[in-house]
Amino acid sequence: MDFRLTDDQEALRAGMRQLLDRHFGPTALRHAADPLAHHAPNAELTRLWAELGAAGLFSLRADESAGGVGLGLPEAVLVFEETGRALLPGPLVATHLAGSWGLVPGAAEGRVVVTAMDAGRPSPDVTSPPGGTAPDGMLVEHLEAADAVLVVGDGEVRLLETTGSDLAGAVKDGEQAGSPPAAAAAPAPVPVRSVDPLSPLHRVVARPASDSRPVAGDQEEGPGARRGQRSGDGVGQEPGDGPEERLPTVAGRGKWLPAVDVPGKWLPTGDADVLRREAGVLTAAQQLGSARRTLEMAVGYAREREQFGRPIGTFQAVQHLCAGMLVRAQTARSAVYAAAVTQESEEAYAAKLLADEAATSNARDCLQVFGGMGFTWEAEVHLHLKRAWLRAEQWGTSAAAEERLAAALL
Amino acid sequence: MDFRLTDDQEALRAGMRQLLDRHFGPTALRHAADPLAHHAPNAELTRLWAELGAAGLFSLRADESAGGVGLGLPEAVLVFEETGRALLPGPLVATHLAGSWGLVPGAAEGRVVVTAMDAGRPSPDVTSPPGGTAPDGMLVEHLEAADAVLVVGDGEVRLLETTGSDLAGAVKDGEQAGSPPAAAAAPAPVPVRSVDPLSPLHRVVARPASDSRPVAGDQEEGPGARRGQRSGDGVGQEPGDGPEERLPTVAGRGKWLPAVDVPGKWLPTGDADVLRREAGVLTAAQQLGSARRTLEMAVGYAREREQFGRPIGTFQAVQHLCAGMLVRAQTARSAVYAAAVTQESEEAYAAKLLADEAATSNARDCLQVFGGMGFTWEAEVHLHLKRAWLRAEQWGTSAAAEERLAAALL
Amino acid sequence: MDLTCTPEEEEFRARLRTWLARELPTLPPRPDPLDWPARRAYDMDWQRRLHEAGYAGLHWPEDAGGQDATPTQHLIFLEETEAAGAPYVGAGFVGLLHAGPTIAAEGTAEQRARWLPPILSGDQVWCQGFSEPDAGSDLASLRTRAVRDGDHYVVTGSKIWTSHAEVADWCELLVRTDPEAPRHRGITWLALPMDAPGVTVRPLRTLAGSTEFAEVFLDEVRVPVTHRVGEENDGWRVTMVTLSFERGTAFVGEVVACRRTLRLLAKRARKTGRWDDAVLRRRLGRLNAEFTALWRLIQWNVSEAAHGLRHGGTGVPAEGASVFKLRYSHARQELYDVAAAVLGPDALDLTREWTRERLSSLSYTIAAGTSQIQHTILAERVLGLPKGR
Amino acid sequence: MDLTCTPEEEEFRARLRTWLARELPTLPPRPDPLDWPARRAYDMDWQRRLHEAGYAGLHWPEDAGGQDATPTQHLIFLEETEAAGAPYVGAGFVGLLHAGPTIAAEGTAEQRARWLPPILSGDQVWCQGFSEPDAGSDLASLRTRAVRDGDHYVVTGSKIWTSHAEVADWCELLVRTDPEAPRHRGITWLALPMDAPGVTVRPLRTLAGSTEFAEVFLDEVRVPVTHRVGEENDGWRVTMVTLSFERGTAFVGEVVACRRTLRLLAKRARKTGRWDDAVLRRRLGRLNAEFTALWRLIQWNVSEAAHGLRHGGTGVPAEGASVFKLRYSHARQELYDVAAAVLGPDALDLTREWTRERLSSLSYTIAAGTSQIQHTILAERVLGLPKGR
Repeated sequence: MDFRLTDDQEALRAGMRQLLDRHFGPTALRHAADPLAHHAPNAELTRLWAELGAAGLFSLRADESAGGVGLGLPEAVLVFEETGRALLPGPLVATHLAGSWGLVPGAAEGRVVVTAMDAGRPSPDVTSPPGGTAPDGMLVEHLEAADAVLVVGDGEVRLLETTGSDLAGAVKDGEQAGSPPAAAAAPAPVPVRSVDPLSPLHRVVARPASDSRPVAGDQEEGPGARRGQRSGDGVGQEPGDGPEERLPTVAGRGKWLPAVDVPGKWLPTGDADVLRREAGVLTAAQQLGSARRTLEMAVGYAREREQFGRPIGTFQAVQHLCAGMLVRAQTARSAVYAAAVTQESEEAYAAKLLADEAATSNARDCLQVFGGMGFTWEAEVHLHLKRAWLRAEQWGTSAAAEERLAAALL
Repeated sequence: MDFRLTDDQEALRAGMRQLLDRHFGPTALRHAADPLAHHAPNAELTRLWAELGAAGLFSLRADESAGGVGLGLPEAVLVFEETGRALLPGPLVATHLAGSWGLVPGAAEGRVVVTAMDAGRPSPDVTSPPGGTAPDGMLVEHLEAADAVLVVGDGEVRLLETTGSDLAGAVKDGEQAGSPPAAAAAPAPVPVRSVDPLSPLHRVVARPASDSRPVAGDQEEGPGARRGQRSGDGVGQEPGDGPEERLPTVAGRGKWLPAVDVPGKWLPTGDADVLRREAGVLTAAQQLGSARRTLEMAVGYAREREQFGRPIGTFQAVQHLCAGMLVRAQTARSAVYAAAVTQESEEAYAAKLLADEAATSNARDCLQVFGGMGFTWEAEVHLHLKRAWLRAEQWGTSAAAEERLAAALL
Repeated sequence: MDLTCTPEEEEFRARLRTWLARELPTLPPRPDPLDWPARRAYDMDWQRRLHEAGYAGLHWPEDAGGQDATPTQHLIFLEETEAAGAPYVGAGFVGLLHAGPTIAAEGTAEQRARWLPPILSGDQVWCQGFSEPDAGSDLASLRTRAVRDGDHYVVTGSKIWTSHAEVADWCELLVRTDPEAPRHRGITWLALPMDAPGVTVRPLRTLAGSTEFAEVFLDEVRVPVTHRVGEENDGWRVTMVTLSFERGTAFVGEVVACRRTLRLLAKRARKTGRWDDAVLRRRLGRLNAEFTALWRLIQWNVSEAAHGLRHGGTGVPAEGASVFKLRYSHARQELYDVAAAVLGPDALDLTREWTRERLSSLSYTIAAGTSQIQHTILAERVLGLPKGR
Repeated sequence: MDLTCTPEEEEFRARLRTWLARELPTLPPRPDPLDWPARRAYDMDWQRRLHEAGYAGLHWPEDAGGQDATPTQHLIFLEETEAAGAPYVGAGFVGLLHAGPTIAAEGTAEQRARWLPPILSGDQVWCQGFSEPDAGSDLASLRTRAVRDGDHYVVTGSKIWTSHAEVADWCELLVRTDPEAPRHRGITWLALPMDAPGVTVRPLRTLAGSTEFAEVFLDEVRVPVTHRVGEENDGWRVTMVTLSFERGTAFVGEVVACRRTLRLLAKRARKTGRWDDAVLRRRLGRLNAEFTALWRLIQWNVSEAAHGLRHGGTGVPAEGASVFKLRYSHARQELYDVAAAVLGPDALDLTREWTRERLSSLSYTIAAGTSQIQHTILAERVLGLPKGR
């Protein structure tokens, strides 16, 4: 047993940090976040993707025989930790999964951008509120830039094509509760003004519940699909939801492609859970990277900033805030790395839960250390907080993780 | 509007503080808590009761025509705050209610000791766990010393006599799940080794559920009694409780006396809620007194105790702990005093919730400030923590209060 | 322990309600939040209406043109206007709550006559130039220099966190006139005309993406010595006088609004089904207790302030103010964290009001004395712990 | 990032399991917790069995009679013995974990030969005399005096928080030998025979009502100079050497036990119906994450310690130790607060084990460096923030 990083792992991490410094350093971040800079985020993402693809970020875990790097989840976690640290934008986790699992041609090389939807439901024995889905629909990041959407459902993985497809036309906010859109004219995804300026979001608007059942039948289904089950334990069952009762489902006019039709590896039933778990661990790794970065920033600022004639880092109140951030980051680190090594479900939930908490709380504490300066747009810290909020909603919320972890005790 | 204390109220509080210094000062407290001192707590309580009765603690709110002091709940709250500060033992709230409402002859004068059982259930719309009752039975303080037990149920108040009665004989812990006691030999209250050395407890052991229904019929009932309803929304309904399913009910061989048979004021249905609310507010006042006392203690210690060549109160870590205690105490104060003045249900729940939190958290923070010294039995601080835990279970838990306060928002 | 209002206070409340019911429907539509001149016009229109109805400068002394109302009346005024959905003080804030009271207390007769009436009538807008990038929590370390040149001060430096700078007529400015004196002793209070040559205003984008604050750059701006309020180098004391005008009423409107938000959150949660999440529901319940207590804390502080004023004191004691600020800052942040839990993923939608409020609530533990500084104030000034080193 | 054990380690584990399965059923019944001599006898019996089986002094160097096991083996040993429900080190604690390693590292050949074997064989019990009433967190301010008188030190003072003092043969004692020297420079380490004239032991009752600690009063106790380990006035360094023996394994057994308790809590909650309380249930879930992470943190620290030892370093770095202690102290207190929520009013029953553990858990944020001090260590020594004043 040696939990420490191997020399190779250390080198991999250092290499990734250098790469990101070059391709998405502080200046690029500031430019990307500048609300007044008229840039073309989709074009920039495409360029970035090619660079990341060339560096192997998306093919990291694909077999060497398939042109991949042949590394494991622990290595991926180290690399994703760096992306979180750099606040690298884009659907990195989805494209990495698509590339490393060989689900979408071109993903491994960064030639296509793949985003994802977590369309899975918590297991039936979990009585808590739905994790990751809202009655109003699901939010998907970077949909406009994406060539394909990985839909990770219950026991199945589907692929939704967006290239040149009907998903392009966006309509206005579909939240007119009184007039549910007719099935024939199911609304296309609706752009949402994202709290994170670097992560554009679309709401994939829900269909009315009465319209949902046909989905199971009128679409081509992969083996092991259990979509019909959703109406039995899904959002629609929540009391008090009466007239607005809706099921989250992809309602764009794009067609559903079961994974089996897609070139590359076909995903049998059980693998949707694996994919979702890996996505959770990689997202946790990004949160960890962010938590460690905001700690660094807070410490750096506390050393330099003077108030009352001395560096604020000499005040215990500031010192102990920083120490608390360190404790959160290192505890999350132990959970995230262990989840990557063991690939166990319980560890993965613990990793996501603790990394979400580390990222959001550290960003808030960093903001507190920065004081008024942290409240300006120019300070990087708010971007970490917003991204941390976003990631906390992706691939399993804290509430869902706590329920799973509680159930695991019995 | 002048929320501040009047001069009379200030004088009342000061008088009470003096009285308690005299009759239950630090030396008496230490003696009462000394596990090696062979004293007779019941006899001591009787003596204390006479003194408190003479001072008007129990008749404070009774009409002057009935020999009482004729003051209101705000004044009672100030006086009870002092009892909490002094860690005065005994069923003060119950005897005060019995005396001020004229429920038990001799209570007002401190000639009899009255304890209480909160046998009410949360309202049916509250889906949370039962507040204040455990499946294993209810805990009653100072039962041995008590002459009577005030049973505050759903819309009714009953009185259980203990003097010279069958309640005296205690049996061993009745928690043999396999062998529920037969109805004919319902167990008497069982002494419990109380975490608070100054508050002896008895568990009033539950009857098997199958045995509970007759209670509604085979006992004399006061008007407005709704005992039968308990089996409809009570503990017995909790899932997973299978073979141990039991209803909390007084199972001693003492007989149930409906309040109407008792000399003094008869309590119609609605008044049980009033009584319970007053009990909650007075208990919150005691918590407040304790919270302010542990703040005082922490500040005093932080001023004196030196480590690393200076008073520990110069360290921000200690300073900010103390400041946090002050914030808790003063916030709770505003809630408790307002509840006493308005006598509104929502305010009462807020008062209990915030005072419970102030008392328990302040005691814990005080312990932290005291360091190792606080961990000794001799330091008064642990007695505050233990009493705060005890009171937090009485007259409405935080969980129940939160549910009520949430429901009130709709 | 009296929470009832006197008959006079009840009458005041009734009269105000009647007036609000009549006046509010006649208000123009709310302006675009990014259109500063329109916002100024809207806020000043409201101030003019208040002035005509006799509600302007409610808490100002009568000899300054105010109503000399008691803190309780002021509380009632703020409670009722917020409950009725009346406009917030907006662009009038600094004039009515900071600069005005300072001039009223420390200004010469001429200065009072010149500056106070237009504040009350809604004709002139003031902004505040206190904070600097390097003088945040430690305000007294400010470095903007003012050098005497004949009957003018020549001012150079920069200020930050100035709201309404774009549309203000005047700025209450703290400058350093004696760099050699101890920190608090070399500061002077000046009234700066915002149209003076050398004044540059640059909008400051906050993390919420909005630009309600600005930076003000001062490049050899000439301010007449007659614009000085109080003595040279006595500006710190002059400013503290203003601050002591606080009577515990500063957050009345906000707490009323938070309690309304809390009820809306509960209703929204009920509607979406998230109400069934006991963790969320009980957080809402706890917040109900929290804001109930905060409301009572305001009443306590107002009572203390009223008592103090009746007996020649000034404003609310440090204890009440710091206790309230600490608890309220935390409660407000928790409120909008809970709002995010109610919204679920929709909390990521920046067009949601609750999401924007969540972002702006982040400043509450920082602005006007960080939570860390408030704790130290309580520990050292209220609890009497020995001064930290 | 390797969490698998080597074949040798797996073999070690298998052998230990076999031995435990055979040995544990033959143990005598557990003694009354208030009967100190019986507890000593029980603990020493267990130590004797370990000794005979070759498990005594697992982490001690071979030349001190130990097994020179790797930190990983030590981790496995502690994990397996706890999981099997074997006795805790008990009265052997100070000898095996503090005094013994100190003597092994700093003692003379004669001292090692005299004191080490009886520790390993379970024949002699040591206690610790470090803390004093006025020297808590600030251990270096200790005042117990030792004055040289010929070939003896004459020791006067008092020690606190000494466990097993009633039944110990020896006490590792820190005394001040040079009151003029800087705090850390005038301290000396002595081995005190507990039966020496002038030694008085008084049980100390903790807030949990138990007497597992004692105060030790020293009234002109004569200790031979030959009982000194290390040089005179070099006791602080000598003691720190002991502390650096920590290899991240200190809390292995406790974390294993906490995880077991957590599962029991869940089962109990399910049985009583409190499982339906989502707030409680999710607290349990969060604690599961917490203790999962703490277990991995132990493995991280042990890995660091093993690496350090392989490369001539000593023990676990300050960062890992303080991070673990802070997080674990808090998690343990939360665990027993949740236990109280599971028990409901029955948490007031002092005969409940979880209630007693709740009380004793209160010391975790205080003993062996308060949480406040741990935060400062991390801030200044690990994060490199400037030293506070």
